[in-house]
Amino acid sequence: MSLVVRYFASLQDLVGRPEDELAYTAPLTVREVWLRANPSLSIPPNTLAAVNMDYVGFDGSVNDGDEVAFFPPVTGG
Amino acid sequence: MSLVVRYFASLQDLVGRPEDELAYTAPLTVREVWLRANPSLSIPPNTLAAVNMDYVGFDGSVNDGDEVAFFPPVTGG
Amino acid sequence: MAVIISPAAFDPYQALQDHQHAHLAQLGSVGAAAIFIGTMRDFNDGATVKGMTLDYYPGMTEKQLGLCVQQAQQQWAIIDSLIVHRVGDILPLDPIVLVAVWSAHRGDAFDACRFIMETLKSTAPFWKRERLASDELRWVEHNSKGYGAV
Amino acid sequence: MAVIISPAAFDPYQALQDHQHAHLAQLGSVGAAAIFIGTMRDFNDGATVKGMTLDYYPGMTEKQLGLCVQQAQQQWAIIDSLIVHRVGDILPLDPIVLVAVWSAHRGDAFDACRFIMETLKSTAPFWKRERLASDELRWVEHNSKGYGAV
Repeated sequence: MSLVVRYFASLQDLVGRPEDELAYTAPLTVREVWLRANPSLSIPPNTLAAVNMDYVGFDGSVNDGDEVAFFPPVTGG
Repeated sequence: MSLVVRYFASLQDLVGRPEDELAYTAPLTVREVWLRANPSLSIPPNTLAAVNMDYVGFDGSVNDGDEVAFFPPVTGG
Repeated sequence: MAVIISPAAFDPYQALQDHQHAHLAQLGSVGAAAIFIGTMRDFNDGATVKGMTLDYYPGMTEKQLGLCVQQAQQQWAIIDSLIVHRVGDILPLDPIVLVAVWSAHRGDAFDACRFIMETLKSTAPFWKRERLASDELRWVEHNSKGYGAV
Repeated sequence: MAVIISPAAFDPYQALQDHQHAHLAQLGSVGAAAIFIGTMRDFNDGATVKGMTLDYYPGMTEKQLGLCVQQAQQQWAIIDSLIVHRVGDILPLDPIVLVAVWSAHRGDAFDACRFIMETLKSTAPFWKRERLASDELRWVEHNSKGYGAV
């Protein structure tokens, strides 16, 4: 199974890349997706997460083919 | 001493004229101004009063040369 | 802080553009504008309305509108404001009133715009007389609270 | 219920005029429009700002803006709405965001416009990066509550 993991704004600067392709076998939570993709980097405070463009908590689970995104607080408007 | 008394909107229709000139000698309240100008007509409910274009209560007093106005609830906007 | 009472039909977006160009074009401190436009509907209080005449009290209307703005300025940080209000004969779909408030921040703009609009509706001496489909004339007796359901 | 995300500068009054002419020109049921325009200031958080880049998440941004409108429709009687939001490179005094709500009654228009604006600010994935007078780039870290004093 595989996921796309995307990073936006200051979080993209922090991880140093816009996205990852992540292959996995056992079910993962959103938090575990981050840990797999960034094993040496803890999740910055106030980070938001989305799965398939809907907001989710870090304990939410992901499915094969999902797009998981991490980004800082939004500042539009 | 004298006053101008003005009527607007449905109140102008009711009294049948746009304004009165009122001569008087002793101090008057706004309510007494109405009674002098319209002795046979009680003040319709919800009538508003202004003296010199500021809202006043019916117990407010008037001075020589004042413009007193009576009108129904406002419906602008 | 302009107040315009006008017997002529007006395009609110044109009025806003003109005011902005004349007074706010170089103002980098403006972060927010909150605007309200009231338009004549073709239906009111259970009847089709063909037209409307808006009476006012020249002098007092301007004074009360000025007070609305002053009271708003005492409560919120306003950079500029514009009020335009039609009087005279009005047709359905015509704009009746425009209230705009410019501020550094959105909270001030939103609150002040709404305050001015509500205060205008309860204190500015305007009176509407509707011409119904039957050609009957009817004074509008009071303003609504502003919600469809109330 | 239009949502436009645009890398091009826009005139909010022109956008309103165009939308009104295209969608609302014959609609006698509209009694109220509440509009908010957010503009780029030349000063923020203690520093002069020369410019700004607005990033977004294509797809999610549109989805979340659609949800803002849907949630507003569930709470208030909305006839139509328009959201325009800039992305990309922005200069001081440029309009950033436009939110407009048309309704029969003013309470619905005011409440829904403000709700959409606040919900947009807290949920729509846009991120501002400011270019300061020193040419330093700085991510804006969070949105304010919208009042000058807070």
